[in-house]
Amino acid sequence: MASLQALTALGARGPAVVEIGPLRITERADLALASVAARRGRFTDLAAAAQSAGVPLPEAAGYQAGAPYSAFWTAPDMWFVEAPFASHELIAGLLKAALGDAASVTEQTDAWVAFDLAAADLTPLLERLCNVDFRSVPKGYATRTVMEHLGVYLVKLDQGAVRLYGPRSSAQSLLHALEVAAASVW
Amino acid sequence: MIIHHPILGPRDAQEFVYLGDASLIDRPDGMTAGIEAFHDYLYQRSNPAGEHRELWYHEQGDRSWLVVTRNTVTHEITKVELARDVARAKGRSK
Amino acid sequence: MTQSHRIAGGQIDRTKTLRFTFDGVRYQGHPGDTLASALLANGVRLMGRSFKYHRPRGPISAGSEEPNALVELRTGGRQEPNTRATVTELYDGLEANSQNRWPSLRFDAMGINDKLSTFFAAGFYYKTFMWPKSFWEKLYEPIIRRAAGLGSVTREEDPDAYDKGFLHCDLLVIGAGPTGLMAALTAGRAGKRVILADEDFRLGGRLNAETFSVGQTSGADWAAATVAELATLPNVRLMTRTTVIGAFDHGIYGAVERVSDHLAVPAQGKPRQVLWRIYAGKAILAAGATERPVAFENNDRPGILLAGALRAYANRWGAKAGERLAVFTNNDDGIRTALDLQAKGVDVVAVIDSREGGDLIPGVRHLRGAEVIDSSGKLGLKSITVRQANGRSETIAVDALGVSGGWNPNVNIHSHHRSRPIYDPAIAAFVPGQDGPPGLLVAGAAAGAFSTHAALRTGRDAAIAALELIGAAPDLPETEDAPTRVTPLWHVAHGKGRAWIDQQNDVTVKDVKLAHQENFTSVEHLKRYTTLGMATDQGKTGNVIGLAVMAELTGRSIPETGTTIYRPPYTPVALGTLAGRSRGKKFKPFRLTPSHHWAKEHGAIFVEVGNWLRTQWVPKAGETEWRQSVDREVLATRKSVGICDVTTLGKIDIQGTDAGAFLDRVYANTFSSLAVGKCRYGLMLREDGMVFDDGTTARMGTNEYVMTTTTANAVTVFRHLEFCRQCLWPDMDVQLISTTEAWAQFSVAGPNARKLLEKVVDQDISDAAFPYMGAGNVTVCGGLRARLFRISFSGELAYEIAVPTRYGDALLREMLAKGAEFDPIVYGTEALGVMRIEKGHVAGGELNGQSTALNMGLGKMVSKKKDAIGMVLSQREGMTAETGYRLVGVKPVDPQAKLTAGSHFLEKGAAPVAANDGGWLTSKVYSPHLGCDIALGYLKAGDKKIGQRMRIVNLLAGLDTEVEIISPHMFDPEGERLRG
Amino acid sequence: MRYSGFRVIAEALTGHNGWKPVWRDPTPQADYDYIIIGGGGHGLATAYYLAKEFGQARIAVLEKGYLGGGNVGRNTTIIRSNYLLDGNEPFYEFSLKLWEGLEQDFNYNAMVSQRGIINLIHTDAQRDAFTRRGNGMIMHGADARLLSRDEVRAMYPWLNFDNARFPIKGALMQPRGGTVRHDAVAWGYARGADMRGVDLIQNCEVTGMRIENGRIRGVETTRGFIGAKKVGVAVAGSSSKVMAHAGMRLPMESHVLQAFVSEGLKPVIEGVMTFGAGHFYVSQSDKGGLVFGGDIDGYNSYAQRGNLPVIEDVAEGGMALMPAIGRVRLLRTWGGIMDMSMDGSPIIDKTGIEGLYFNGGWCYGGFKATPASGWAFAHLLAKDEPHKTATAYRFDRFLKGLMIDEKGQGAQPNLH
Repeated sequence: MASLQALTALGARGPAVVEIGPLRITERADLALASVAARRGRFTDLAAAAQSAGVPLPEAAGYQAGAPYSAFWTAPDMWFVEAPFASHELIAGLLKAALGDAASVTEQTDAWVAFDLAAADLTPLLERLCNVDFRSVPKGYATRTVMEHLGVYLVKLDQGAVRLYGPRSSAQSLLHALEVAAASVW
Repeated sequence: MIIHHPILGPRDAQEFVYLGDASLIDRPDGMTAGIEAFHDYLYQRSNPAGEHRELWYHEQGDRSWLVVTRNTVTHEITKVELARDVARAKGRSK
Repeated sequence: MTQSHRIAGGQIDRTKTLRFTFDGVRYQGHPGDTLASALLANGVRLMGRSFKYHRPRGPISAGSEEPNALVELRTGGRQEPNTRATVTELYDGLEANSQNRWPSLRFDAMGINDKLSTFFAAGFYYKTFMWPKSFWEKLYEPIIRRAAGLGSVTREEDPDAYDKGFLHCDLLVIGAGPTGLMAALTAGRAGKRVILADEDFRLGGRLNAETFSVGQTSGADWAAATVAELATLPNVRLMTRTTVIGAFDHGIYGAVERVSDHLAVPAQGKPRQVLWRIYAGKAILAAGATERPVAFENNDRPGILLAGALRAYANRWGAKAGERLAVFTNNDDGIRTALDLQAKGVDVVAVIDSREGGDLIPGVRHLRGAEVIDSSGKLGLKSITVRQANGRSETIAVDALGVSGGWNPNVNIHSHHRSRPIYDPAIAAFVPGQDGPPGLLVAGAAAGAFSTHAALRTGRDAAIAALELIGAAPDLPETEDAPTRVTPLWHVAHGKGRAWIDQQNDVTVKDVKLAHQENFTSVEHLKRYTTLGMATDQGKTGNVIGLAVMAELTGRSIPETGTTIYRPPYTPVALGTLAGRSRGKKFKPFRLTPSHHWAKEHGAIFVEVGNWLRTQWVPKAGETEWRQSVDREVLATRKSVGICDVTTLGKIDIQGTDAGAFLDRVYANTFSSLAVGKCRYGLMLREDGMVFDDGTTARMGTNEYVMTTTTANAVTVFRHLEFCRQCLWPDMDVQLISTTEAWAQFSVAGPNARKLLEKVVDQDISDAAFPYMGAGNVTVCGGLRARLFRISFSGELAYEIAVPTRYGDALLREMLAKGAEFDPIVYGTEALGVMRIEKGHVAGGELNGQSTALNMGLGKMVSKKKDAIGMVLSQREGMTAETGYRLVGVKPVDPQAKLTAGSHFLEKGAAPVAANDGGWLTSKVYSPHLGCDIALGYLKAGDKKIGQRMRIVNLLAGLDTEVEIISPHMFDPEGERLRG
Repeated sequence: MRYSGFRVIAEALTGHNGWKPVWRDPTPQADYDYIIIGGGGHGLATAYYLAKEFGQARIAVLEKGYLGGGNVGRNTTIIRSNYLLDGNEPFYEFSLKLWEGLEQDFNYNAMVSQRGIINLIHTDAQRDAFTRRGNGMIMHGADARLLSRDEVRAMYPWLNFDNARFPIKGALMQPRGGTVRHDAVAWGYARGADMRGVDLIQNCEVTGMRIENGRIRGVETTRGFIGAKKVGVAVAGSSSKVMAHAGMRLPMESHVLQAFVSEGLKPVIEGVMTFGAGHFYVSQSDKGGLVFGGDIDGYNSYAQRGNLPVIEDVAEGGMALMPAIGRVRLLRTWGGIMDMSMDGSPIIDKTGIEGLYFNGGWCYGGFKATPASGWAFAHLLAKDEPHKTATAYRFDRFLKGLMIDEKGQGAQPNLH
């Protein structure tokens, strides 16, 4: 698009991949993200528009995967919608066009750093980091929680697969916390 | 403490920010009420030893403001509502 | 040295030998030993000194209730004061030293206190040391302070790491003795999520210290088998070395797992300890009971132990505390000690039973109705004096005495919500009271059910009751079910010597008597006046005795006398554990700006602004003083163009059909009338009428605004807006989302700002196309989406330009490169501050939460034509007085003179006293443009003093400077430059 | 009975048989000229000064539990007068001056120990604010010094200077600040009041107020009705509950503040230290325990106990400042109830009911105020006009917009 070269949240040209014992942390710079909030009294309109545009609007605390759009619930009448960055860098504009005036849409891509965590079972790691009862919550559970003083969104894709969205400016602190906890557990 | 969020279920109170008495919802209309009414609204508190309706904000969560009914002596929580619903029930709108 | 006092049996691994030192002397022990058991096995009884009288002391217990055997464990940064030898797991190479003694443990000069003890009665210090007045701080207190304290703390950083974590379960079982094991087994077999936590490194509790059987095996073997079964259940988590420290609200328990304390140093990357927050649906307190002694004269000598502890050392650790043993008891359990030790081949010379009817042991001399009235032995017990039932005294040579005054249920955690334990005369002890922590049941000895059978039964029943289990429950194995037979004996009335109640703090029966005599008779007064129960053991062995003695003195019953309650933590917790990883640089996470990497490359100096690291200035080669850099940055910006990263300012997207109306309510001034494509300075008040925050807010579309907040208030403003939206005006169509981190935002300021931006912005941004206070979406560098605002904090022609954060670094580099012909510089927060103060813009020092719009000279911004937060209360008389503070500019009359922020205003000739205080300087900088220090300040009626001369004084530095009061708009007051 | 070094020695040599009760346990009389509700530090000090300085008699102190069992018995024992605002500083400086002569005044060693207090500075803005504060203190007759980083380092070389998230850049010091043995303050005032004929009545809870025609007539208690011409209320932690008996709502909320003490240690911290960036403050008692604390738990509570998050926060602050204390153990926590006022400053004022006076809203600053609070309240009770150092502590300051908001947090009690 433009001549400007992007930096990842960790300040590199490309995304980081870190392995500690059985854990693999993959920075996801390839996700576009936007918030979608229903305008007051317009949820029905929004739901209809979203359905025809293929934008899932999951229930509270839920994540719903799709292509190109996946989404997780963040607040009453509000979702974060994600899509591949390569095709959907202009995700806010695309969603606005699709959802019309039934929703308020705001680009969120670069407000966050995304890390995918992978291990056979992430419970031992996550119980050192946050108060989510990871073993009990179902796949597709999405919640905001706190890790090492940082507010993050946690999406449980599977017992061994989690996507974290943390504040972009603290990407280094968050990654460091993950690494240290992993070294402590494994 | 654990607050049973009406939408999200039990959540650690650490995720919330406390404001105070839920009577802060009852803000007078600035175009009709005067200093005395605002003074009573903003400064005077019942501060009961016992059941207390109070405002908590789910800052590290879904950003809902909640009205929590909690006993200030035992800390037992008996009711949790969305503040928005409480405000509407009190006739607040725009 | 050989293990002279090691006897057969026990749960120690004799195939391995561990070496350790105590006070530099080398000893050997075995895996499974504690430091105390190993020292006892080596014939060492003297392990510490008491707090006040420096009395020689050995262990009295074999557990965490230990008041005496406290040592400094490890060395260097790992030196750990006040560590209980009785729960310190032995490891190879362990180093321990005694504490609170000089020059040595055997000869302690402060032992003189013991000789002078009559002068050191309870509370003596409240009655003296008052004359002459200055001597308290100069003489007496320094002596007392030097003598005080137990162990010493290192000055080195603790090298070990600590972790924290969260666990969830249906049932938390606290304590893994017979009660806890049975409760866990019951719940575990039923498929419930169970956590079983025990402070010991071997699960089984008292079963490991006893000889009776459970089912077909020994108690210890039954425990091991049960643990083995529990370990196979995936729904059960066994946590050894884990102390539950407190019951907090709504079923949250704190627990400390000692992951590495049994090792010389933690393994690489592993923590020393972990603080767990356990979220438990239900919990069972199965913490057992603690034996208490009987107070008699000189009952504190090394070699005098609790009877159950003597038994534990023999049965579990194969260690004996002496060669010739006596037992002094008022209950059946004490007899067990004599039995067990006799079976171990120890010479049991006498059982002194204060009761008339205690059981007899064949081959052992029994003295019924007798009491121990004194003991001898300077550094360890040599003999006891017994008063027999017939009144005759007899001295018996023994080197170990087991004392049992009965057992106290460990109710501690049950009273963490301030539930008061209640006295049960049947067992002569306090049991859990009413209104304990909701969801917490108590079972076994902690509930006063002392037999092993009762433990197993109540443990099982508690699990069933807690979880409302139906169906088969585990069978109860056959085991002892002896009744609790105890006849209360709290202290032995005899003679004038001292009989210890609180051994560590040296509180004796005499002290309780003195407290009574002086009318400190309430339990709380007793505790505070004598320091009873305030030592590191929190009175686990002594409190009840002190209470009973007071009851005796007042003639009240024990229930009438009352009891104190217990507070967390159950046992003391290392501060490192409570802090976890949050220390050093990791105390709080860092927030880095989009230009951080560029700035670091260029040697920038950073400053902490909340959790943000911002560029403070960027020194160039040859600049040695910070002022050189800052002055250059200011002058270069005012001369040509400078760029500053302002990403840290809060940004909030506000959308919805009511967005404008909403802003009118939350800002003191009006926003609904703002044209699309324009921005406006907004002033936000708190409801009390004080200024809350400020910033520019732009209208990006009919129903879409972008609000800017200060860096400091980004979070609180957002919270406040949500409050307004949800609680005050719930039907407004407004949606909010923070975008602070989504956009990298740069201020581009200076006469050449537009020319520079024209090199990167794709659209026409001429003054006509993009006038002052314009705002809009643009693209940069060939199509990248961006936002442009023509706003100025510096007084220069200035813009703020924002691109998605990932492109921020590149945009900065592109602007510097493309605009090279204008010699652009990057400036930091210092230059930003200089320029804003030159312009009289308020910021941190002025936005102090104590100031009104009127104080800031912005009173006219508060619209009375609409209802907005803070509008009404801003009109209170005390906030609108003409004599109130007003923002002014200040410069020294002598341009060379220095100003200091925080200095106060005085009229010329006025004395520096509060009555003459005119206000203070809020912010000060050196203005390279004006060539002198300049400042902003709040001055009483300052708006009427412009042009006057006053003084500012800084009494802390002895400065007194004549200044001129000027308009706060010190640079380009007409604003010609920013409209250029 | 007068205490002296001679007396201590004489008693020691004769078996301590001569010590007399430090106070009587009188039966309440039918009526008094003055009833002080609350036998904590402020109530006892009020009674003491009413009798001693204002020549009043027929005084009773009613205490629902035991004397000194309120916040005077559960605080972190710090005294200081390092306040920012004109409404506060003269009062707290008056208090500090009273502390300096207190022990000789009431013949009881409360171990007033002026080992100095330092407030650490971490930012330039903080230095500016402390400079403003220190100048104000001096202008009010108090003492203050601004310390450089090196000066702080010379005092406490083992603080975290080299690896700190928020580096220490200096400190504001008040050398006259320090600590006092808190229980002894209550006992000393109680003993002094008792010696002057004040009836100290324990286990006597006020259950109602008899108010006729806008005038107080006395109080209903668990030990019956007791008449009074004037009633002064000094019941920190129960202010709203007690004043509700008079039908009043107050500008305050009650919150729990936890405090902490470590196991006893050989001396390591000489004075008092506050670490604002970490919400932590600490001193070391004469017995050797580190006494420390931080923020209030933050929610309304009368439970006298707190929760784990604040314990962790405080420990984090401690470890950030003092990385050597990792293996020092927390021995005990406790919770006190703070009546947090709407601007963080107290009230010592008449009420709308004649003869009923109120003293409260001390937030967590009440201990250091004890002498001046007692004196000023006694002044108000005896003379019906405020003491000159307490003129700003009025109920109507909120109506008039004359808040005394040291922290600039506005009408939110848990932020003060």
